[in-house]
Amino acid sequence: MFIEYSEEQNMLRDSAERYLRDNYSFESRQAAVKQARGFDADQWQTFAELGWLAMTFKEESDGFGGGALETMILCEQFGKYLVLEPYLESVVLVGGLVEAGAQPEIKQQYLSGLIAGERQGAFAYLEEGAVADPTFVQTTAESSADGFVLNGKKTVVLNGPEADCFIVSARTGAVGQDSSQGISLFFIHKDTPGLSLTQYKTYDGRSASELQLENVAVSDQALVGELHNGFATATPVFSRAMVAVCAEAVGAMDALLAATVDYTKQRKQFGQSISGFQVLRHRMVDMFMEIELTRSLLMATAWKLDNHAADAELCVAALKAKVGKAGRYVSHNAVQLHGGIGTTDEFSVGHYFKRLAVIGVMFGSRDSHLSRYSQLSTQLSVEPS
Amino acid sequence: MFIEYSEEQNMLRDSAERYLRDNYSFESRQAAVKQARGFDADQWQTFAELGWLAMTFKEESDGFGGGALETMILCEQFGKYLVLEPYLESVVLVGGLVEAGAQPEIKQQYLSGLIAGERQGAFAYLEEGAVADPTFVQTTAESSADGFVLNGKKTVVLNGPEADCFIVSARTGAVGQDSSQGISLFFIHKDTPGLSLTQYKTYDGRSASELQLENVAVSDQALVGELHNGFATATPVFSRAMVAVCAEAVGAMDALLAATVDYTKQRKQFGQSISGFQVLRHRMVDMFMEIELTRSLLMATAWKLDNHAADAELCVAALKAKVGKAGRYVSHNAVQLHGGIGTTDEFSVGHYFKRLAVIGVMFGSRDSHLSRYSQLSTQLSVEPS
Amino acid sequence: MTDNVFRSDVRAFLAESLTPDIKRAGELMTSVFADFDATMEWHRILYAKGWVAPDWPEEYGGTGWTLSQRYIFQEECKLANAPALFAMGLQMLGPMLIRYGTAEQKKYYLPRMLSGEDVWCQGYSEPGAGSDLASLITAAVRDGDDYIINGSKIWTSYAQHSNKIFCLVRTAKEGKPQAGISFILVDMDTKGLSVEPIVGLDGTVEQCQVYFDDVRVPAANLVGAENQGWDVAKSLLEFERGGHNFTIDHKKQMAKIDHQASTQRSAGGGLWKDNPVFAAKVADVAVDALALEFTELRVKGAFEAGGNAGALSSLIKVMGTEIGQRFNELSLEIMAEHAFVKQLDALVPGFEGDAIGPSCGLTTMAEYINNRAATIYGGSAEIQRDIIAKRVLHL
Amino acid sequence: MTDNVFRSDVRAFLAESLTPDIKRAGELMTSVFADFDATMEWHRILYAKGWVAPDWPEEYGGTGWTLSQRYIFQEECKLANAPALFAMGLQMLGPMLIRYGTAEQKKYYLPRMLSGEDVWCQGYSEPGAGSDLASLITAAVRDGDDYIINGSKIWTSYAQHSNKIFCLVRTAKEGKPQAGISFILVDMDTKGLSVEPIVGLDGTVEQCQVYFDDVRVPAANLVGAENQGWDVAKSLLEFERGGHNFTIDHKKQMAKIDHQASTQRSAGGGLWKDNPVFAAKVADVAVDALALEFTELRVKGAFEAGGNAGALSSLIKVMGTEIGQRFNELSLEIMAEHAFVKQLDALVPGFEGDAIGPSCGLTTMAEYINNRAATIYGGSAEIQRDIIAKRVLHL
Repeated sequence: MFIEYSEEQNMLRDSAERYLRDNYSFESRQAAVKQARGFDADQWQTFAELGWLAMTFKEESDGFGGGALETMILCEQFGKYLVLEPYLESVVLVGGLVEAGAQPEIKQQYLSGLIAGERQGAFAYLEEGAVADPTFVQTTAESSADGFVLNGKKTVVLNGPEADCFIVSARTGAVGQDSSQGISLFFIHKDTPGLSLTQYKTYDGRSASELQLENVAVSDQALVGELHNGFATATPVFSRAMVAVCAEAVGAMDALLAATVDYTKQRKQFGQSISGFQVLRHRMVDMFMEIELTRSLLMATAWKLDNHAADAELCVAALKAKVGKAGRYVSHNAVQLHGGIGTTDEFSVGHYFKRLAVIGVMFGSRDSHLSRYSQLSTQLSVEPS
Repeated sequence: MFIEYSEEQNMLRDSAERYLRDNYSFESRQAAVKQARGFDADQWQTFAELGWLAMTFKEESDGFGGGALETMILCEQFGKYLVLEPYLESVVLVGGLVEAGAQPEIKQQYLSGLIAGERQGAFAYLEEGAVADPTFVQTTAESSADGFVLNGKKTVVLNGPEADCFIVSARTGAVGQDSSQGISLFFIHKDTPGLSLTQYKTYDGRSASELQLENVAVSDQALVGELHNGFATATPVFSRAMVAVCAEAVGAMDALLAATVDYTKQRKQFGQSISGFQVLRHRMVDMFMEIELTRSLLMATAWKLDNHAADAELCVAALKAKVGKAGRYVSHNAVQLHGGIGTTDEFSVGHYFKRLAVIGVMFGSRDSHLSRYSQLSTQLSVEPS
Repeated sequence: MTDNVFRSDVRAFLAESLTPDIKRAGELMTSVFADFDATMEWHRILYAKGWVAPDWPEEYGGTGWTLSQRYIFQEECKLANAPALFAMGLQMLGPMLIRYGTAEQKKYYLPRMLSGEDVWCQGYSEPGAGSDLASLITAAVRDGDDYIINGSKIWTSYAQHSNKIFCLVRTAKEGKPQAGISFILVDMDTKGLSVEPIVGLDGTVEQCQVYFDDVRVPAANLVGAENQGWDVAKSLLEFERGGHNFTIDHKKQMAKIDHQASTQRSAGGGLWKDNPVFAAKVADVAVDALALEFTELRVKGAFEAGGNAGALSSLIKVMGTEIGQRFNELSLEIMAEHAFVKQLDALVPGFEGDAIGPSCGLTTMAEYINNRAATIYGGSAEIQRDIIAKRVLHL
Repeated sequence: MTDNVFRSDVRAFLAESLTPDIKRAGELMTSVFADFDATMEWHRILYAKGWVAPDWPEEYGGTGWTLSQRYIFQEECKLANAPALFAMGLQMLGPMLIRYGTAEQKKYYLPRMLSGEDVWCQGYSEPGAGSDLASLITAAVRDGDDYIINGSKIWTSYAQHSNKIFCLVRTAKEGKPQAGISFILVDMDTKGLSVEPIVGLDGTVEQCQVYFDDVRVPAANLVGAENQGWDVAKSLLEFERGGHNFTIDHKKQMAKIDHQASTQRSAGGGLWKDNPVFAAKVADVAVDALALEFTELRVKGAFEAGGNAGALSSLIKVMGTEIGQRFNELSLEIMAEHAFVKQLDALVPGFEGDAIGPSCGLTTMAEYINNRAATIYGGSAEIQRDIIAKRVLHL
């Protein structure tokens, strides 16, 4: 390493940047937030037409064969423009899981719809009281004559209200030494009898739901990945999802720093621009440094994932931990330096702050990733670059 | 609470402050550092004459009956003037242990000498590779016909080169569930056959030694405190010692902040006093706040120890942890704001910094005290004040 | 009466007077403000008891309690989850009127303030005058026996619920900016005055912008002399006030975290309370909170001894808000995805549906979000540090 | 030659050429400087090999290596514990002379610099001119073909070992402070020049103060034109330099901590490496170090692509030094009382006695102490942030 972007990658970034700048204003975004749906279906259709949704699927899946770098490139722009549409949930998570592990019948029936933006997905992997531990699964899937019967309750299923299909983690075997053993993943259509939703909005302007499963019967074809070992399929998808949210965080932090620099230059107090106050200047420098360090980790991690580097997972842990710290530092100070208006619904600053708050704790806290980093780094040392 | 000082306590503080200000210049202190001995014997004698060494001993031991508050009052001034003399080692630790646990014969023979400043003591409780864990004791004391025979090696025995007598921790029994079980304390005169020293100086201008024990035979009278349970005697003495070093730290931090405020007002760069730079001003404010928070903890802890409050030990842990953080923050920034001269032997700033570095890790790291705080706080909640 | 007896009396009163809904409003506070209706109900209960303004002199309706008793009352109210009374009248305007108001003003306004008949909001900040309050431009021009006010005030808490507003307005442009400011009382019903709510990041409205379009106010509503308003206002922004008291709030935050950590699972399957890294972080904040508690006691001690502890007062504001924010961050770490759920209806006392997720996480995100403002309002953390640098360290 | 082959060649050379004492000097470095004698011995070995100045153009004695090879060489030298060469000649003055020196100056000085015959120190800072270097007052007054210099320079590293000094001196008082500064070469043996060592906090001498009392220097020793010295000096302080490279240093610090944590017991009896709170703190710093490593690679990538990465260079200096200091603090936490022991003799290569305490703690306190200066010299952390604010964020 280090990364050189291909011409296609540069084009992807430029075109995403240009499209969003011209067509995804904060005002229209806020209008979408206020709708029942929670995102703009026309935008989503355009994303599909621009090829963004297909970008990271294999060519045999009718995708463009992109990898973590392409995920990163898109999500960074999504972060910068506070894009609401469920790229993470429907494409990265459910799309990724379906492509990686769904049975042929399901894959054939659903994947093209997900890629085309015609269908939406949601990944139901969390349970109440244990959101930090996706291996805490009390939902059960009992083997039946022609498949499985699921019972249980999933919590905070992001994009749940919009989803046509869910992937649900459920316990099919005993807890093993590795706590992720005995868990399987199932593809379930939203109309399946026994499935019910409680919908709500989230603080960052999206929608989510609780998911109840009462004797939900599915066929053998619903199994995603190996029986008892759903995490073998989920783990790389989670890694990709972490790159996605971390890229989003970097885009959001870039936007916040730019807004803060701009605002402090304009805002006058005590007869001068407040950017003249050294304490505020240095604060913005520290924001800048946190962002650039995070960006370096992000780029390297995406590159290493695409290149199957031995230390790729170590870098994912480092990246997610760093985003937890940097996101907090940058967003807290962006709000602080904006003063009152940073705390209002009317200005974008606070919305970036809320999205970063969400990303910071999603998929595990900063500390859990530091701990994973420690464990992994005793197993291998970072490869010479 | 909160503390009101008695007239005696106010006098003690004022007289200590006055004496040291008039008689303990940084220059004379540095001259003493450069001597073989490592402290000024005349000063020590004067401290004894002023009654400082007797201050915290019981009246039946010919002391003045003071407690943790008196220890705090004296040590705060010692910290402010970077006093080298071994008050901590000889009076707080060895004096405290002898008074609390030595056999009558030893007590009678030695305590008055320690209090009068005629004899010096050193507490040898650490072993190599395990300085964070004083219960890691491989030195053995085997029972013999008329007492004990000790073998082993003690490390970083502060004030060792000056000591007439040592208190040595040694294993007399097996490691119990509580890791401090099976450890006993012994009073040993420096001339005892089999005892040998390797002397050296420490970075903070004091002296210390390694202590070898080869078949050192002592009588039953040498036992300090209970057999196998020396920590029952040592623990309250360690608590007092932590108040002592934390008070010293507060005094040192006060001196550093005053010096830094003063220096930044005088030092001119870019055509103005550097105290005009907002970043430096706020840094000094943060130093001030760390110091005052630490001072509050210090005063409360000393008061609670003297009043046998249920949460006194909890406060000791909080205090030592806080000193670890505050000492680092204040000393690092004092050096930083002084620039080059803060890194030289010639100015006092760097010597306060070194002393705070030592205090910060002495008697356990910040983290170990935070962990102790967690454990204790689940056992009791802080008493209503 | 000993302090302990007094404490028992307060506890007994609270146990009997706090209705479930009022208490629930206190529990569900996600900022310094509680549900308005519940708060006013509580205000009226305290008024009936004669305990609505403990800090006022007895002759104006105060309780005559010692400083220590006032601390105890405050503590016990918070511990019992009584909602904080809306402070702009009782805490802010009241003392200023008592000191600077005319006999008529005191006679008219103070009783209405005590009873809750008048609800006051504060018109200080303007869009262009935040930290630099003295640069305000909302102007009051004398016209016969009236002033005519034009301009706008912002960050006016609960203006939508208030019927009165006290304002700083510019009555002269000459000299130092502070010199031309007057303090005036305005009826919110006056023609030309309009209120526009500001939606906060949590989706609720606590702040407003208030517009003045030729608002005519009797000159008799001036508090203090014309152009002396800065002194009136400053009397309450005084450095020497020992009003900040964060300990009980911190203890409640700590108790909430303890509860969350005892019920929620951390990565790897154990409870958060058994995660040593998390425990160390909690201890780190708890130690600072303990140090602040003892600092508050030092201040209280100084006040009781008749002195003041100016330097420590500003420290307490800065550290108290920053420690509070650190507790919020720890809560968010535990509740994580559970905290994403936005259910504003469940935050209103009297809600009877089923809330989503663990009840201990209901307020987590809103508290985290709203408490960012704690280091901005009432003199930002940066302004406070400027003040300490100047007044304490003499830099 | 591929980079891997080159790396092997370098490794082979280092394995064969680094004597135990030279290597030991590298291991025992407690600041950016190693033992002077061992360093000069290593200098001469590299000179004999032709590898003493890889960054210089080949015509002046450089190696003609690619940027990548130069990085590899630097990395391998550090990993093999080769002492860092004294940089004032090779890294600082050399490139300036190559760019601004006369033909005579280059011909005379460069070979002596390469061979180690001349050891240069740098006379920039003055007691009254630290961060604000342009306010320097040491004056050079023209007198016939000479200048007569009066004044004093401070923080002159290893002046006690040097025979030459390059200085910034004031030759005019008019105009902007930068405008009247000249760059001049001075022989340390010149009459009137004296050196006073400054004892550092660890008890060793690395810095000096240099006094000039009517020191007469030929005008031919000027580098660049009179009053153009600021430009000469600035050419090496340029924002765009990508010279900082902290990764190997951080990895060595990390390896040291791993070793300490694997041998020393923490409170409660286990090894430090098994203490989860400590592990989390180490991981926190390690993650930042990893992020900085990738940032250095971004800069390297930009340089290789012929661009520059000015903004990131200043970031690297600030973060590199601060991360290094955090590693020092972690080491001190482990070694604790063992780090108190001052045994300067054991820090000199060739020491044959028994050192006190675990050998992994021998350098801990001196490193911790000395590395505080890393955020002071070469543009303090505060000045660096001022620079980033201005040049990168355009504030």
